[in-house]
Amino acid sequence: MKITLNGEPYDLDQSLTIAGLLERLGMTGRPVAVEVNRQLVPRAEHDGCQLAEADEVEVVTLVGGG
Amino acid sequence: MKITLNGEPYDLDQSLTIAGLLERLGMTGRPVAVEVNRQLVPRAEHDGCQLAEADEVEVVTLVGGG
Amino acid sequence: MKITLNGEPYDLDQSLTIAGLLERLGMTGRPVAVEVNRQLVPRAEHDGCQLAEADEVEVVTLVGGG
Amino acid sequence: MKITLNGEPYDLDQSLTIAGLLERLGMTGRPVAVEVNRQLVPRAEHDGCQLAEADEVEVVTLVGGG
Amino acid sequence: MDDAPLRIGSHTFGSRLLVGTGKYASYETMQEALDVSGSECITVAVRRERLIDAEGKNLLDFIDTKRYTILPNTAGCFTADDAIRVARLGREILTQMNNPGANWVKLEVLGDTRTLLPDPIATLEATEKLVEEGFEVLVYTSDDPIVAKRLKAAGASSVMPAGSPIGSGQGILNANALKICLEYLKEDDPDYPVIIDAGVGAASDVTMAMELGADGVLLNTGIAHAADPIRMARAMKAAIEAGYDSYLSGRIPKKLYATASSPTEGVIGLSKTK
Amino acid sequence: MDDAPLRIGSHTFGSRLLVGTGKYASYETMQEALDVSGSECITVAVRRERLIDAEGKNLLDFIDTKRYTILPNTAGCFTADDAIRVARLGREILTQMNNPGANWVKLEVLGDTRTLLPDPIATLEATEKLVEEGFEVLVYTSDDPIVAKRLKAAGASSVMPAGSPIGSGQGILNANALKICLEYLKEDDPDYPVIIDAGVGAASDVTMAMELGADGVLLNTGIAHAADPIRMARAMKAAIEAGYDSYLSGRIPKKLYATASSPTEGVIGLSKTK
Amino acid sequence: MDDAPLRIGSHTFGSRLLVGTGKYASYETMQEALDVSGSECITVAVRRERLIDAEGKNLLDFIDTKRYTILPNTAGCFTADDAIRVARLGREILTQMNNPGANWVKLEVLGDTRTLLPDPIATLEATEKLVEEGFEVLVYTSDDPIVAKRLKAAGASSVMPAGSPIGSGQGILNANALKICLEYLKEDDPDYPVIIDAGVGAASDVTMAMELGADGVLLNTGIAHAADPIRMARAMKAAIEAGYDSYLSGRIPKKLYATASSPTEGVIGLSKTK
Amino acid sequence: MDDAPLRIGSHTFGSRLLVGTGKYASYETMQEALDVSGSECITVAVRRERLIDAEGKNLLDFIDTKRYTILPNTAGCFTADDAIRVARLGREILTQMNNPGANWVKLEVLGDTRTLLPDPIATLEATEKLVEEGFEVLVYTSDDPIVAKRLKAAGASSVMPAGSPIGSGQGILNANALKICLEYLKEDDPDYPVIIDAGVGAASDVTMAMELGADGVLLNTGIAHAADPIRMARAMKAAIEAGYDSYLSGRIPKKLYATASSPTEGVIGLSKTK
Repeated sequence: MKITLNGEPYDLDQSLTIAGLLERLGMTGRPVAVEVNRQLVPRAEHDGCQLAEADEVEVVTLVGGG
Repeated sequence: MKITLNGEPYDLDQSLTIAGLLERLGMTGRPVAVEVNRQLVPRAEHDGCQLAEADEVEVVTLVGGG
Repeated sequence: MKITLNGEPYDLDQSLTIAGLLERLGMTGRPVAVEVNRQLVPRAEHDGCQLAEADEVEVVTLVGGG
Repeated sequence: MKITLNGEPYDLDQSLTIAGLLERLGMTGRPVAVEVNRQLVPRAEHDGCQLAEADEVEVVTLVGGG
Repeated sequence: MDDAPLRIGSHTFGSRLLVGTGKYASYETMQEALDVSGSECITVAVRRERLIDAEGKNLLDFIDTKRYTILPNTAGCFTADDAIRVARLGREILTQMNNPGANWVKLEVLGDTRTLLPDPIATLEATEKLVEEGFEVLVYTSDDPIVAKRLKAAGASSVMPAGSPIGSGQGILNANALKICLEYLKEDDPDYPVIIDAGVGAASDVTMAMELGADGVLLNTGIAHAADPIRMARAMKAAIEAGYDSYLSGRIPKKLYATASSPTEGVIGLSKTK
Repeated sequence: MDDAPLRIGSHTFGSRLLVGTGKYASYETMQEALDVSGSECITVAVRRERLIDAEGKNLLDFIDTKRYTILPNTAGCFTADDAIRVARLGREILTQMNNPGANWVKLEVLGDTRTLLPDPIATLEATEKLVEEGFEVLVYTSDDPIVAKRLKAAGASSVMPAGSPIGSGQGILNANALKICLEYLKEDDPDYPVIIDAGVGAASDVTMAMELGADGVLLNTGIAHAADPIRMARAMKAAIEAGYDSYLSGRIPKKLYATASSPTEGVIGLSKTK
Repeated sequence: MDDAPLRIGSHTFGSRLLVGTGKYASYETMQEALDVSGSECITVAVRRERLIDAEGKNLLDFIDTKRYTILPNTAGCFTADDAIRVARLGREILTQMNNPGANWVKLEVLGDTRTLLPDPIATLEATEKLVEEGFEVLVYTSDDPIVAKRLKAAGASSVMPAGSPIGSGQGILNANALKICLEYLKEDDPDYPVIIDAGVGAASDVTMAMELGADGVLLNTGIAHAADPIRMARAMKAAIEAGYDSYLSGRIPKKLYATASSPTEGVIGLSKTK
Repeated sequence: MDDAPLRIGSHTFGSRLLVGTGKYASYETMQEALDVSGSECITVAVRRERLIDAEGKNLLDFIDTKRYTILPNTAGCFTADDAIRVARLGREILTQMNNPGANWVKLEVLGDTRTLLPDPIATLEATEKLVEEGFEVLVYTSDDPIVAKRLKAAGASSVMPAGSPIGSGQGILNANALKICLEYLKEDDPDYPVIIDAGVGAASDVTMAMELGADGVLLNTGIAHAADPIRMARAMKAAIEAGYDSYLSGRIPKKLYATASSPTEGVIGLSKTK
């Protein structure tokens, strides 16, 4: 299954939830926010939210800025 | 018949066209523009445009400005 | 004997030293400087310096300034 | 005979007047002013003024300036 | 020297000074000031005809409409709709007068009665609609560069940023902002006309505006309320020419100090200098 | 309009612009720039005659000495004595030329070779001596008001404060100081001529100087080193006229904001305004 | 002396300095600069997580989130929709972190990638929507007073006009415009917080901003890119305090010149003065 | 951070703020303002003792002469001779008081009673004589760089150029001139102390003076005549620190516009930007 992750093509051998994706990315528990197809998915829904083919996923964090 | 002329109540003993009104105002041939109920009425239509009860008429000209 | 003290005429019934004048003015021990005829007379010389007729004496202190 | 002319050593095979010097320099009639030993010598005195050994002569004119 | 005319939309003028007709002590003074200013384009307001005293003096009796291109403005409007109504009324009158100004308007949509500062949002909306109706729109705006950029994109024939608030006499308050406005409006389009409108108090304000690279200046109060409006009109005429030439001449750079104007060599034998 | 001439000592000029003759790319360019500037008074330096190449081009071959009053300067002098020597030499040459400039001098006594800023103490000393010798002294100085006051008291025919350092192109750096200079120099003597000398970079600097109430401006580098000296000369001519008229016209006061240029009454029935 | 805290929406701070976290040479330098600045509120950007090197240093490892209220910004957004998405993402992260900054946002909607100047129209649109979603909106805008007025009317918790373009170091370019902004935003509502955001280059810029009557200053580049960011952070801390006190102290009026600081009477008998 | 003390002649101070003691509404207010200002050096005038009411309040009863180094000034003098007399009188009094200020003087020789501007010629003369008599001379002067240079050459322990006229509240009117003063006074002698004296109205003036590279600021009216002198004293204390640090920190350069404070890469997938 192919999704777009932070603008890059990304392959999933199996369907995953957002929580699963973050675990696979080693980001579990990190302060990140996730958007799927331009809609924010709150942390509480990460377990329940199954990713689908061609989903556009954004995983963002806070960086230095002014 | 009562109209509003430049914001003031104005009595017409008889129904008039815009051309008639301007004549009565002594403004025939003067460089003025006329609005009836917020719609511009071009000079060419002044003869044909009959004023109606409660019409809001504006007769404007050019003045000094910056 | 007449002297000028801080620009005003001033009478001395007897000849005085600068020290004597300061005592009479109730300024003994006050932080003041004295000029006689535009010459500074240091504190150490106040006892020895006898005032003469028509001397111009200035007794000055420090005041607020910027 | 040696003089200093405009800061440079200058040889005169014979004694000259200022007028003679200017002629030799091809400056007769040119708008110039002459100083000998830091003293201005007016045009009227150029014929009469004989240059002496070691004189410091300045021949100046007008140039662009602001 | 090549003195390019000022081109705005379909209009061309020899003078780069645009002047208002308001606030003069008398029509006679206005008439003479307009003449002395050398301007070929004057702006006027649209107002209700006085119904009584209709025989009284009228601005138009004092303006040679063959000589001047009249630029009707929407002064006094605070919404896009009102400005559009006034623009149409102005066009109607100038059409009757066969004045070349019938196809354009100086658009002002103000945000506040106290300061008379422009409302960028309503101004942009009115610009779009008036351009659709075929007006050549000369739009009064603040010195905000992004607003200026969007007004040009909306089809304005000229963007006219304020140097400072109308009638304030503060001149050019933010040269930096105007430079960015000019950079935006003229990149890839160097002939796009930018007029500095409002705020001028003295001739030096006009000269400075032109030295920034503006194509012209529009002003009214600076002349009309000067103690001697006629002489100030002459001052403004010269100030426009001075600034236009100064900009084109390529000024010297600024330095902390000094380079000699007179040659440093060839000085007579001097006492030792420092 | 009454356009008073500029009077300095025994000299009277129609133009209030005084220009230098240094730093031009060619004599031909200088000649045209002087012509276009409208100036009637030009300043020159005194330097050693070139002894070789004495046939070479000479400044005087390019100056119509019937048209221009020549103002010899003491540029390059750093002591009072040297300035006095140079003043005498200049007078001698102009006397031979029968130029009206033979009775005056632009006095510069500089304090430092790097910045070319004037030395107030040596300048005052030289002024006193040259006035004694019968010179009409036009004295270049800083914008220090007390120095300006003392130079006038010493008999200077004109005090010429700098707007900014020679050739810096910074224009008027301290309008406040120049206002006090003008107040000192003109109180009880309104016709005393005050010329702003040096620092001018662009036309607006000249206009501002005149708007402060100066009687004229002297400049050189601003024209000579502009990319287009001829056009800049024209700019400076207009800038002088603009500033002179602007000062005499009585400008409007400055306000935080805005008064309407168009009438606020008589507006058509509008949507509710803010 | 009464030192009122800075109140913005539901937030209260002892320091009136808000600082950014970008452009530092190292996180360690940033950490120390934040500490020295005395600021209690720091702004951060929202960006894609680095997926490789995910173990690399992270900003949040260098910020004591118990000490600082974090203000997420929408830097890099050029449309209202994008800014809203980014605002929601920032809120989501801060909610997870239990940081008090979870309920607000520094809204930036830019009009151009080159100058990073704000787009007033898109900014107003985004403000309305984010206020509807319950955000406390601190909105970055130009110094256009009418835009500032409309942003407050749209519900912004604080309007933050720029002193000059982001990172330009130009300081306060138009004090007149900011004074009108303050007059609009604070009339009938003197406690409404106005923050000057962007353009600060040196400490004096901060002091001047506060002397205009601003409630605080937000800056980043001025500290982060100074040669010595730590010392500049200390400078900015002092500059805020200086400007706040100076504004409240009621400064003396400006005069052309001089009144004596020392008494004029009681001077000793002097030589005749002038 | 290294905070170098201020060294002037034989004196060393932790604070770079020097304050006057004149023009306060009451001695009590003065006392508190001096305390809050953090200054360690205060200047006083020399005047005739009041002969009647000799028991009245005296300045010295309100000054802790153990805490403050007193700097006697020659305010009110218009000739070199008078200034020298007053300097000697001040020294005599401070000698009696065993105050470290007995060996120095703030020299003011004024050129005019109305503007209180310094007379450069008389000031230079008095400086030479007082230095001969062993005084450490801190000399008040205008911002004329050549005069500043000559005063240092005459042996002044510190040259103190005015930012603007005494009590005018105009702040720094000519930063360009002060930069040249600093260049002259500090070249080959970077530790030579330069104090900006007079003209300060608000805290930002002090910060700007320090950002030019001055070693300290002397002021009086700005605090004494503020509506709240105590708070203004605190403002000035912070302003000195802000300006000192800001100068040493190496500020960012000024640009026409903008560089991003937040990273431009890593932005989420956005709508197409302009």
